[in-house]
Amino acid sequence: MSARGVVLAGVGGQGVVLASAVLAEAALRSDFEVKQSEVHGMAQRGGAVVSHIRYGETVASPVVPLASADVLAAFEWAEALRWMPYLAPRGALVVDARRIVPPGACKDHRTWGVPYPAMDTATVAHRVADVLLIDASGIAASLGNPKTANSVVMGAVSRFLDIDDVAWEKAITRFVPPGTEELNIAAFHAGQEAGSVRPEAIPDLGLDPIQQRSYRIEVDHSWCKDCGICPTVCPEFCLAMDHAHRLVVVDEAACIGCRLCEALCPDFAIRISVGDPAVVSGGAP
Amino acid sequence: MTTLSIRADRALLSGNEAIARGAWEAGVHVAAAYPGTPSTETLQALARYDEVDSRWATNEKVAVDVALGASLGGARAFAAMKHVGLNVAADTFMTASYVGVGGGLVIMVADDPGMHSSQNEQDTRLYARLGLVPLLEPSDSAEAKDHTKLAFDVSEEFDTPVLLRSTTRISHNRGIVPLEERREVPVRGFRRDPAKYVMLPAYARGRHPVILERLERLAEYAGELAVEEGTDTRVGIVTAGVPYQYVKEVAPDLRILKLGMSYPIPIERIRRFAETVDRLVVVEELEPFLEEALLAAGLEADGKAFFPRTGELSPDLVRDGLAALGVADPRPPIPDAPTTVTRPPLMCPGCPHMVPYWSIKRLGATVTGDIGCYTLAALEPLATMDTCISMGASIGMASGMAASGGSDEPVVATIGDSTFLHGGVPALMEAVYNDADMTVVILDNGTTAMTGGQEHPGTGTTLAGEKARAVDIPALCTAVGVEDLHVVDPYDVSATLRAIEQAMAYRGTSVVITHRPCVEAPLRVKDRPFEVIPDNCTACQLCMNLGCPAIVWTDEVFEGRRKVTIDAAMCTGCTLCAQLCPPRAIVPVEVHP
Amino acid sequence: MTTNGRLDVRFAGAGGQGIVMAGEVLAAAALRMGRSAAHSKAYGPASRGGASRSDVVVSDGAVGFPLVRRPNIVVALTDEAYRKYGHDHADDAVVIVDVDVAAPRNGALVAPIVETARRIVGTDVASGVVGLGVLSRSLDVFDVDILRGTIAERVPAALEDANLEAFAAGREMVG
Amino acid sequence: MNEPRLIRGNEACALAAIAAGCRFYGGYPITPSSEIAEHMARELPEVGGVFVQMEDEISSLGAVIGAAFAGAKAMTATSGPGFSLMQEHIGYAVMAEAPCVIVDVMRGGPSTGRPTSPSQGDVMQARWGTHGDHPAIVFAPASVAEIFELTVKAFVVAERTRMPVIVLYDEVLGHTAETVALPEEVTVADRRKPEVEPEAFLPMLPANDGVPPLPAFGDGYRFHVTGLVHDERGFPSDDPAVAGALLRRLHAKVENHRSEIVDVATSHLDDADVVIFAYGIVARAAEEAVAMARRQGGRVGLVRPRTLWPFPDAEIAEAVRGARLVVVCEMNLGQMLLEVERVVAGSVPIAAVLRGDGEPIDPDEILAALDRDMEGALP
Amino acid sequence: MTTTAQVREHLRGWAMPHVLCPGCAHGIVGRAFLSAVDDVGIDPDQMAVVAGIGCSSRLVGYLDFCTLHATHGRAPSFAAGIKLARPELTVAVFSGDGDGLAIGGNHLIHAARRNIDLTVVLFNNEIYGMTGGQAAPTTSVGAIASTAPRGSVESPFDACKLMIGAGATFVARAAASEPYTLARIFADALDHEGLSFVEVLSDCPTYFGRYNKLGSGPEMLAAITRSDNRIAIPLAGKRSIPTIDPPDLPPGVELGTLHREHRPVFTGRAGGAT
Repeated sequence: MSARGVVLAGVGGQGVVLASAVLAEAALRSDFEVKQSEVHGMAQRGGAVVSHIRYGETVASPVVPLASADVLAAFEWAEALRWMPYLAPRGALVVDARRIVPPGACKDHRTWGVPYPAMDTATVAHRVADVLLIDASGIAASLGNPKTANSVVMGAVSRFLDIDDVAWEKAITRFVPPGTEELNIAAFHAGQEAGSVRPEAIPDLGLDPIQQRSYRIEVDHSWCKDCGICPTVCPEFCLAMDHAHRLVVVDEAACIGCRLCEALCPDFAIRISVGDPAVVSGGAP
Repeated sequence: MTTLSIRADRALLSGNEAIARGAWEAGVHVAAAYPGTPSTETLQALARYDEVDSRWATNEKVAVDVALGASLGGARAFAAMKHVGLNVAADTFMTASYVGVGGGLVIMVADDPGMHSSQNEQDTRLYARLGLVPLLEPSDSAEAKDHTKLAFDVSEEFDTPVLLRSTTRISHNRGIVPLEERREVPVRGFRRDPAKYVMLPAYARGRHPVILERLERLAEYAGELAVEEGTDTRVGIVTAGVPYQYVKEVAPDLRILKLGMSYPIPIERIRRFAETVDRLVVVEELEPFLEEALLAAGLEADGKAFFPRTGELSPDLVRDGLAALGVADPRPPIPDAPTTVTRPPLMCPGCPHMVPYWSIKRLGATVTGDIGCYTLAALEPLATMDTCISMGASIGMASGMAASGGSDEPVVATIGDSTFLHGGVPALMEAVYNDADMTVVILDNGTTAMTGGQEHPGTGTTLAGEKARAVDIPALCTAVGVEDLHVVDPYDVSATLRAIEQAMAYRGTSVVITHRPCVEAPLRVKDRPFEVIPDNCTACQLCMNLGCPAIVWTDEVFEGRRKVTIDAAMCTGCTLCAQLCPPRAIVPVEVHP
Repeated sequence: MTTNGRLDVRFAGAGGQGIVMAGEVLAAAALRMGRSAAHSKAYGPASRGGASRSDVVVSDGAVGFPLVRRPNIVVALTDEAYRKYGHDHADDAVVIVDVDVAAPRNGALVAPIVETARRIVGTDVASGVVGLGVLSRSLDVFDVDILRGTIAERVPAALEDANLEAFAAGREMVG
Repeated sequence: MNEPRLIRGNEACALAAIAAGCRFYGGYPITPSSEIAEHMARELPEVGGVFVQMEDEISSLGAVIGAAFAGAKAMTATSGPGFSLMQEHIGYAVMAEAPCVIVDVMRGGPSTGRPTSPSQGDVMQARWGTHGDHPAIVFAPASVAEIFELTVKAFVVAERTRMPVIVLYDEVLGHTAETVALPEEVTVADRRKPEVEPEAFLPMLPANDGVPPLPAFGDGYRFHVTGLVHDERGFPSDDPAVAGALLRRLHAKVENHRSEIVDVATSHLDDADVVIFAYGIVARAAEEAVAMARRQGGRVGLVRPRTLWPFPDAEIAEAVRGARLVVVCEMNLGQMLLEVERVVAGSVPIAAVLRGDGEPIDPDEILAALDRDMEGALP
Repeated sequence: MTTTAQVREHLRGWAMPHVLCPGCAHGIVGRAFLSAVDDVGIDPDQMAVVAGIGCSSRLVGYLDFCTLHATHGRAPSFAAGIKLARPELTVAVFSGDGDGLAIGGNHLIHAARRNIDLTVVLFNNEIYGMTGGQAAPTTSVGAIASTAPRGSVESPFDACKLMIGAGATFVARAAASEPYTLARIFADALDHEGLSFVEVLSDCPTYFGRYNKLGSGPEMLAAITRSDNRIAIPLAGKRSIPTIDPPDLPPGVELGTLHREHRPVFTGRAGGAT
């Protein structure tokens, strides 16, 4: 048998590394050669985290080659899409039907990347044999601890791997926090039983594009005393003090019309008005 | 169903753990390091063995100094660092090559091809050539342990420090490692030998020929260490380290010469291998180190024409190269990845670095940054860092930036406590000495957070967890002559903003120390979380400017903007967003009895 | 008694002996008799126990100076009040004193006024009314019916008869 | 006229105020004025007015001024120590031109002094008590009937001039009941309201008599009231020209209404060799003294200002013309004496009967003084 | 929160800019107040605002209502007169901490005791601003003022406790840094029948900020927010590590509506209380 490849993907803090340790341990206990590879450092801090596990009679590369993972297990929807290229044609995709929208995609005006993708299994269904969109977080929560969602996902993953339950359970017992062993094993089995949910059943995050207006920022300089308060409250950094400590509008286009500057102007000097319509922000596609 | 028993004589270890295990089995006595991804866990793993005096040093140079001293004292000694750390240690390293060793001296350096968490992807093999020091290069965890043990023996046999080069894919790859017992090696004791250990020019001149002669013997040894595999002679691959695994993965039958020691390069051994194959190809990450050596030696070899010089290799890139060489199947067409959201790393919820940067952004400054978690402040939404070069560089650069007169805004250097002690102190002395008009913000979170929370001389704890004298950073600043010194709680938005504003206004070198423990280490901070009262939220999203990952959108819209919510599981209760929220929509979660 | 159409009357006594009412009754009665009157009294601490006074000026025409200067009539109910307010009277004044007064001037009419009030009404407060009775009998200036009517108006209904009896008792003391 | 009845001075004051249209009383209890408050507390609500007992005299006058701007005719009453406390707001009322009436029932002082004794020690304070260079309007009734009359007049003058008007009398008058026949109706006056639309309204733009029209808060005119020097918009100004003009106008408007304000009573002046100057309760003793002197054949007359401030210079000068002696009688150690001296300016010798012991001046005392100071004044 | 355009309708534009210093948050408070007046729907012709003497009190001159800039500390009495004489008016009082609590303390507590239907706004900036930075009854112990050059040694008033004790039927404390909350609380206070008292934590960068090195407007506003107990308490109690001293945090204050009751309102009229 050639080496099996599993890619686990999620967001820093979701327990991807722990889950991959469990899988590697379970494979080791099944007397397989195992290699597991992950990237530490910056990526762990709320960023995308991925771990590759390869096991079999012999394993050379610790990294799963593209289009060769037997299973891609994602703890979050956007991460499933990110690592799709690793999944073998007709491989199995296991996804927790939850969305973690990165802060960068949450600002209505100042996104620093691509917006959050719509949850739609149709976009990937044609390239995989099985799409298991499971409500792992919901299941974990119903079991009493939302943090066991990764065990639920691994339970679902186990349906596609040749590692027996005893090895899994021992591996889980070894790695999960003391006291949560039973709960995680229960979550694991719940994952084995979990049925696929339809994306339509997942509550919408309201990520539809928002029709943004543009705003005009008028400063009545004859009233303004250049106190410097408004630049500290403008969430979009539209206002600043220049080197002579005078108030200047530096980025009117970024104004979201929140009117904090108005509300916190002690001099009644700032007026925000709605400008030309129909500027669409970088919301969702 | 049968119960499989796990054998006690093997374990699933990361490369770093395997190296530590190897050093322990080799009987190492003293180990010193400065944390740096991807090398950090090595010393932490070694610290679990009581037989070893493992310690954090203030920086890599000090770590190598310590290790060299231990070695000359006759003990087996080990130092670990990331690739850029060797730049810091280079001064000692270069001359250590001349003096040789007492007990075995191994310097583990972890490269980061692909720059997963580094500011460059320099190739440490070049340092081996520069220092005329042998370099071993394992290709997986098991080999990492073996090479480490070997390195100590080589060190003592050839009277040389030995570089052990890892990469991210070795250090952070787990594989099965057979476990052996520790071999106790007696400490030989220091043997006075000024001609060998005191590198006055006269003595040093005598050592250089010795080193060159040593190198010749080592090259021969390297040849013996190389392993030949495979039957397909259409192409002969010369490789080392993790690329070997990729070649084996893609084309298991090809003729391969896997080097264990990639410097000095066993040219003669390769020349013999070349005669057994149609075409000689080098598969190596980063620099064409071997390739150029082969060409210089008159061997026809290919390499970088087929494999990229930048970034890390992968099975797929190796396949692409071999396919181009006609010895492997091209990879199947891979459909484009669906478009997905970018997810850059973030500061942690409750990170005490958020507000200092938020404040600097508010006040406007040219910011020379440094290496640490806070480097994330270069990204949106804080986007407050203009330069980031190397450990401790921020302060000196700020001094230079101020001297240039090229910044029309105040010049601010930001640096973490660990980085400050690593490389910032001399620069601060320079700035004060030359009266640089600048502000240094020392982000003191009581740990080396970026690499996972290591102790340092300012934390009051050693690597072994014992209580230690802690550097008094404010007193240190005062001692070097800082007169405008502010110590603030970065959880106090107002105080932080004020202190930084005052420091910026000061003419001369001012220092602001923001003082709050990291939320992750050494203790995990988790207090009563805060929540958003939706009715009060006006969706200004000001809170999002902190870059706190616990703050996310909801589907509720206010005047065309989305309101926010706080992930209670992530929220540490730091209060920062509540302090910033103008409508007072963010309040502590009520505790229900 | 020389009056020039003006009569200065002083009631002197202790707080609670009803001298203010006596003065007011007298002033009101004078008004009813077609004359003018002014009433003044001591205020403040003096009115709460100790010696006090209640002064009435009765005039055929408009009252000029509204304060009692040298009384033509003095009704003194205690020794202390007599010594404080009662001695500085006109030479030909009518002086009526209670038996409590130790050294009244010669010719003063001495009567058990307070004791009579206590006996008839039960308290000292009707002493002023008894004094009014003595006064009305000593000096034929005031219409007795008008005085009676004014007393009846001014005292609480329940005490009307007792006060009128006290007034009558006062009158009876004058032989 | 109503049937005459016995009315005490303080009661007459309260009755007059209500008759004059006063519908707001704010006060603080103090002897010997408290009966005014007590009467107002009983009676004001019966006529739809408001009574409030404030925490002190400062706030009492504050409330009165507030009520004045809310459109009410308003008053307060007090005595010496309370009058001292009110000085701050008397000045405010002058500056902000708040029509209101302040009654000071004088008692012995300084300080707590003799609370239940009469005095005329506040006459200069009534003129100069509050700081700054300000006009004052002060009436001094001499009988219960005059308390009624002049209290009504105080309201009239206050409304016409937008000034705080002070009614000064002493403890004796306040507490003495006299036979008074109250008028069936009294002449009242209402403040002048603006004739322009709110948009064109300048709150401190005076009419010809120097008095700006005054709408009430809530009438639709939104305006600012301040104790600071202000311009015609009612808004603070630092302009010396504005300050100077304002101060002059404040004085001028009183001067413009002088004929309505100044009121001097005289008797037996035609052939008087001696003119007695007296006011308040002392004038009653003086009247008696004049009568006694005349009975003895003395040619003595009386001038009795019912308006103390503005001081009736012309009237006094006229009254003493031809006299050989002026005798100033007052229950202080010579406050109005100074004014008489100023007006007489050395043309006639001045003698004085002054008393500061808290006892009223007796007619005999005046008579004795005439004897002493002017040999031959009495045959 | 109403827009500037709407708020400016309630200003005497011709008198602007106002006299307050740069960074003085009193203007924010005034704005929130105007916003509340608008929200509650008060007819500007029927609104009267009375002030004492001091920086905060100067603000009323710019409000296009019937406004009365009274004497030092006495505003509540003027306001009482206005309200009692003309009950249909909505009457508010602007007062500073020195104005309201020192010289005017007596008036304030008695207004509360009587429960006259007034809305009293007390601007607390811990100092006498108009007169040049002297210590006020609210100055914190240790804080520097021109008459407390070595730091104030007197205990400051807790104005809200004082007013609750005095019988105010609506007592709230809010911060100038929180205009929305402020406007909400003002609206509640204006709606409340009886004496409502709102203490607003404001700033004085010119004196208090300068003397005590608290920065200028932005920093002082942020400090106000930080002093809210909902923030100050979690901050003070936050876990630290042994080698890093727990930050020395000043004690916080309670914000929000602190007291509410219904009690008969004083009208001074026949039939008395409502």
